[in-house]
Amino acid sequence: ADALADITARGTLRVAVPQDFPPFGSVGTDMAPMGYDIDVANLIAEKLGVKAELVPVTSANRVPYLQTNKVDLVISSLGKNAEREKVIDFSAAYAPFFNGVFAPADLSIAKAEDLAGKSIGVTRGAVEDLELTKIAPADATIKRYEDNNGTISAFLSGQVDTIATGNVVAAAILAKNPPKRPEMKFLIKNSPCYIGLNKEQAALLEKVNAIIAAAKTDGSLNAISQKWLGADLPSDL
Amino acid sequence: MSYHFEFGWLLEYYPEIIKGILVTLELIAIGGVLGIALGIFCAWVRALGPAWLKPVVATYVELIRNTPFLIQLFFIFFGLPSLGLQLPELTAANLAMVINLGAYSCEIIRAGIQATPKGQFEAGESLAMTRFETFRHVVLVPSLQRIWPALSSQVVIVMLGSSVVSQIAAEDLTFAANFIQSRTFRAFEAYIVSTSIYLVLAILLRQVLAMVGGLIFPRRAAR
Amino acid sequence: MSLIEITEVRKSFGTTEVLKGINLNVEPGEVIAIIGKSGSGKSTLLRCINGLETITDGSIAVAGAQLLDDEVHLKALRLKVGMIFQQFNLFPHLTVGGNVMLSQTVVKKTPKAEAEATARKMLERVGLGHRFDAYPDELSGGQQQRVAIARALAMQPAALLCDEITSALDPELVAEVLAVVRELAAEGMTLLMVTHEMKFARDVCNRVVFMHQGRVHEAGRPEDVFANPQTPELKQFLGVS
Amino acid sequence: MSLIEITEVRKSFGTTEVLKGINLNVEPGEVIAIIGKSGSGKSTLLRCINGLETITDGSIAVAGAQLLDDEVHLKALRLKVGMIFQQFNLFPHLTVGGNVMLSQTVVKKTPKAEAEATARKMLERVGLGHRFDAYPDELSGGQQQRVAIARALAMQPAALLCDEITSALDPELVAEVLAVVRELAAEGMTLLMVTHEMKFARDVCNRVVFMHQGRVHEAGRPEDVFANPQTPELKQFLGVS
Amino acid sequence: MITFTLWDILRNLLLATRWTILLSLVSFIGGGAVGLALLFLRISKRKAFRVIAKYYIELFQGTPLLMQLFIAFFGLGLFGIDVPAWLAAGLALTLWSAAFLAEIWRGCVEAVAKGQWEASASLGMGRLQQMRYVILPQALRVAIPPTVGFSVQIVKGTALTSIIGFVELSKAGTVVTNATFQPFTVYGLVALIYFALCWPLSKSSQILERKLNVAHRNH
Ligand SMILES: Nc1ncnc2c1ncn2[C@@H]1O[C@H](COP(=O)(O)OP(=O)(O)OP(=O)(O)O)[C@@H](O)[C@H]1O
Ligand SMILES: Nc1ncnc2c1ncn2[C@@H]1O[C@H](COP(=O)(O)OP(=O)(O)OP(=O)(O)O)[C@@H](O)[C@H]1O
Ligand SMILES: [Mg+2]
Ligand SMILES: [Mg+2]
Repeated sequence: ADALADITARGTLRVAVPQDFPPFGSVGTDMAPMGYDIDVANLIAEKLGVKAELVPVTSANRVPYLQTNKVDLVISSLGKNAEREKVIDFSAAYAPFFNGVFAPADLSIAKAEDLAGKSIGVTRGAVEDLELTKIAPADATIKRYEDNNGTISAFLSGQVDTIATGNVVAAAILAKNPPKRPEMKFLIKNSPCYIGLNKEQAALLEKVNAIIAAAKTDGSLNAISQKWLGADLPSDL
Repeated sequence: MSYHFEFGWLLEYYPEIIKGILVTLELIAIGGVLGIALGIFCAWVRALGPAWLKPVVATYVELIRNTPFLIQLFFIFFGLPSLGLQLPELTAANLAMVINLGAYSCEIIRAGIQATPKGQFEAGESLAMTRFETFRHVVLVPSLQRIWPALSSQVVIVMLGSSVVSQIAAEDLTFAANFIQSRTFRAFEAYIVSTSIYLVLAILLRQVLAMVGGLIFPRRAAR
Repeated sequence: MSLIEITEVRKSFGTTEVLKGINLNVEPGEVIAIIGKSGSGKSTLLRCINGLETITDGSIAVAGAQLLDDEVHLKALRLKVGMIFQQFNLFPHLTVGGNVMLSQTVVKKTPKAEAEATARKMLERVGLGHRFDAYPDELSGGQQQRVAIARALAMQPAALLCDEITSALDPELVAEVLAVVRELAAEGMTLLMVTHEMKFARDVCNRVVFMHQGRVHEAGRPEDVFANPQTPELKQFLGVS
Repeated sequence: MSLIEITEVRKSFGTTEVLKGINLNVEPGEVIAIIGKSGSGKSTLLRCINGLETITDGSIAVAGAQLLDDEVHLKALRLKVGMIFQQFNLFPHLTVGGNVMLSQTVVKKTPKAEAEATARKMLERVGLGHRFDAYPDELSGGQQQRVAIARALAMQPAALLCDEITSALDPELVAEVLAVVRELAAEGMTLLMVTHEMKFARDVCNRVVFMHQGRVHEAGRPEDVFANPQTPELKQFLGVS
Repeated sequence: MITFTLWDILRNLLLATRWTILLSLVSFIGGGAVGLALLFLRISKRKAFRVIAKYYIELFQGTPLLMQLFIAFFGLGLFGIDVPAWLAAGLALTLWSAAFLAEIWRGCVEAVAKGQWEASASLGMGRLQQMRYVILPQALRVAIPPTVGFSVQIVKGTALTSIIGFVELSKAGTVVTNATFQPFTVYGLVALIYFALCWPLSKSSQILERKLNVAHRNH
């Protein structure tokens, strides 16, 4: 079946979005999803001329939602790797990854190699998990938590020395004035986020890529980045 | 069906799966042994123990039995550090298992103790044993034997429930499944394999418990 | 000095007084039968002597030591006085040998080998030496009760309390248990037994105590008590009227 | 034609044969006592006749119809033959009246009013008309057993099987149950009863069947069987040697 | 950052609790009905039925509920069967609790004296009639406390439906924590609400049990 045709016929775009991974996806006081990924979902739906239907997902079930055709797109800050690419297709990058490794001031860390002997908390399956697994030295311990909240709680309760997360999240932690004030040690580079689609949906893939490209040029994606990440889109995205 | 199942690639991840199985086995071994021991102690307190301890144990049992395991786990792992007790995730998971099974087995074992004929207590005491000696040597074994099937079921339930420890990064079998699916996006294969392993573990565990029962209870003598 | 001295003992359950002032002295080597209607307080009296019930008033002394209600005194008492129950109360998870050895090893800390030797001797004495490794549920009621006797004897008590120890037995099995008791009596064991076996009481006992409504109503040598009951209650109980 | 025809019936539990070829015909109105040692197969025989056990070999026919092991045949059989057990087996959650009415309304689909009338009549017959609304646990054992008889009678069976129906009763209560049975016999009910009450068997029965090791060892009129036992086994059983 | 007041947190948790309650009810009622059918199979005279029921129970008691939910929702979806989440949740919870309830009830049925089966059989009742009029009414009395006790497990079990998209109490707790970074307040409240739901159930189960024992002793 042609997914794009289905979407147009249906008049809705069903998108899997996170609700436990700020700033990409979390909830407001009315429990409605909000965040970078949600805004992108709405943007794409708008450009397709259909309504967006947001399906909140977790890291464990976001891809099964796609595989069983319960959603058309997964906009859930997906990172890309070879194994994942065997199973689903990825669009062009739609979000930069401003996530970094954070730790209290008294820990001297400047690059991945300095993580030796340290423990790092990450959210399982997130981009930083994939990246850090690649670049962290062998004797660094990566602790993978279910969601962002687990990662942050582990850091605040001292269960890990450092965490990898977004700068906006780190700012939110700082605002709560914890005893361990996280400061950015280094940025995890070159690992943007992609939109996930089912394989063999060339029409939809092409359309989504076109929308992303347009949004990059007309500044609407940059606005989303400013709003949620507090920074401009990097030029190389 | 558009999805193509492929299981061969899972072999690549066998170290994660083996490690997961071992952690799950460790959780159930430690949780089972210490949890039942704690359950015996609490059952003794509730049935025969000193009056001042009874409300303490009762509160513990009610709190644990009426809140989800996951929440208990969070409080142990994320909460205890604020009291200065920092436990590694596996220790925290083990502790949560012991505390959880302790509360459930307490109630089961207590029922077994209460079903003991009064004459057994009296016979023990009239042989000059203290109340505790009577409990330890006369009452305990037949009581456990009486409720062993119920206790075994509870142990299996707690073993299956242990899967949530993956949420505090304890690398059990469910963690392995989640880890694999997060790398490969092949959730179906990962979960089907882990579910099958859980089923095998549950069946084996039941048999091991039946064997243990056969060893510690020499005969079907409980009335 | 009497072995067991019971003075003005009273016992109430809630508001009902079950023992209403019992006086009874038991001399060493005496064999006493306690008879009386159901509900007259016979079991309660034995249970008080063994400390299974706390007395409300009066005093009980065994071998000169007062019976007090704390674990140390109770334990000392129970080392001197053994008790055998109507329902045998063997420990189902232990073998016959295990039943007889348990309290020796636990209470007296007797080494295992020695406890086993004692156990074998006592089981021999009740004619069950060959069932050392059997489990209680493999034995007949009569055999179980004999094991219970051996178990009590293994603690080497100065006196034995027996509460209707043949009442739960089939008629054929009563004789084998009574034979054991008869032998114990002949060997000089002090026995205080509640029984409905009048013939046995007459043959074996030195003294018969008739209880009625929580009191010792009549007592004396079996010849006298059975042949010449003095009170109408005893007459009625014995069926001579 | 006999009411119950038992031909070469065999019954094994696993490898042990408990009934080893039983032949017995019961005529309408006959009252038969089955006696024999414990384990001789008396209960098993009654249970086979009622279809509670499946026979291994041979045949049983009631009122000409073969006993087959399916629900339809079993139901037909049980409408003709009632059974009363040692343990009463009243339904504890129903009143006395409910016990007697249940099978009528459920099995025979008798309208409730009619079933109640029958129940009252049957309870009257066993002397318990006034306990219609009591629950079984408010009755004495003897009364419970009489309710069980009334319950069986309410199905208007052609014959009643009674398995030691007085064995679980205190001696004082035996008489009241036997009185009911005696009356049934006098009214012409066909009765097949396992009993240990020799005097009753002698007084009331037309025929006595002595079972021994799974066989009918001796049978005949009570006068003959009790006064002149032929086999040494029966002699020993009756205590005349 | 949006700020949640304590009231916002509590309100959202309570709203999510509606799902917990609804799912519990579905699971309990559906599980009860299927469990009863399963009970009949489990104690049937036909060996094949007993074996089927036994394996069913073994399967559903031997695998994590989380996986059962996952398979009911996504597994069927793989075969092109589009089950809505509420149906998958209802189905999985029903099948799961049926396995446990059937096993609990079997114990209760077996606790009814054998003589009751025999007496009712000898009165000509068929198997269903025996169950309906004689065995179940008696088994029911003993079955109530453990059944109510198991409902506590059901309430807690519904937490796992988050895997198929339900934002019930536990999931709402996680989501709110991820927006507020106040794990203690949120999980404290979650624990409290669970306790408020479960404790009355446990307590009434205990009270019923005690009543039953007293009734037994009076017999
Ligand atoms: N634990 C108890 N609580 C209340 N009342 C009791 C208790 N034990 C015994 N009684 C009452 O005390 C009275 C005497 O009981 P006891 O058992 O001593 O009688 P007994 O002479 O041994 O009778 P039996 O020959 O039936 O054994 C009875 O009325 C009994 O109901
Ligand atoms: N369900 C069973 N399974 C195995 N053996 C059985 C079963 N029921 C009875 N038996 C055996 O069959 C034999 C006959 O038993 P049955 O109950 O018929 O004897 P009985 O003559 O009624 O004895 P009693 O007078 O003790 O009631 C016994 O040896 C008994 O152990
Ligand atoms: Mg007594
Ligand atoms: Mg019999």
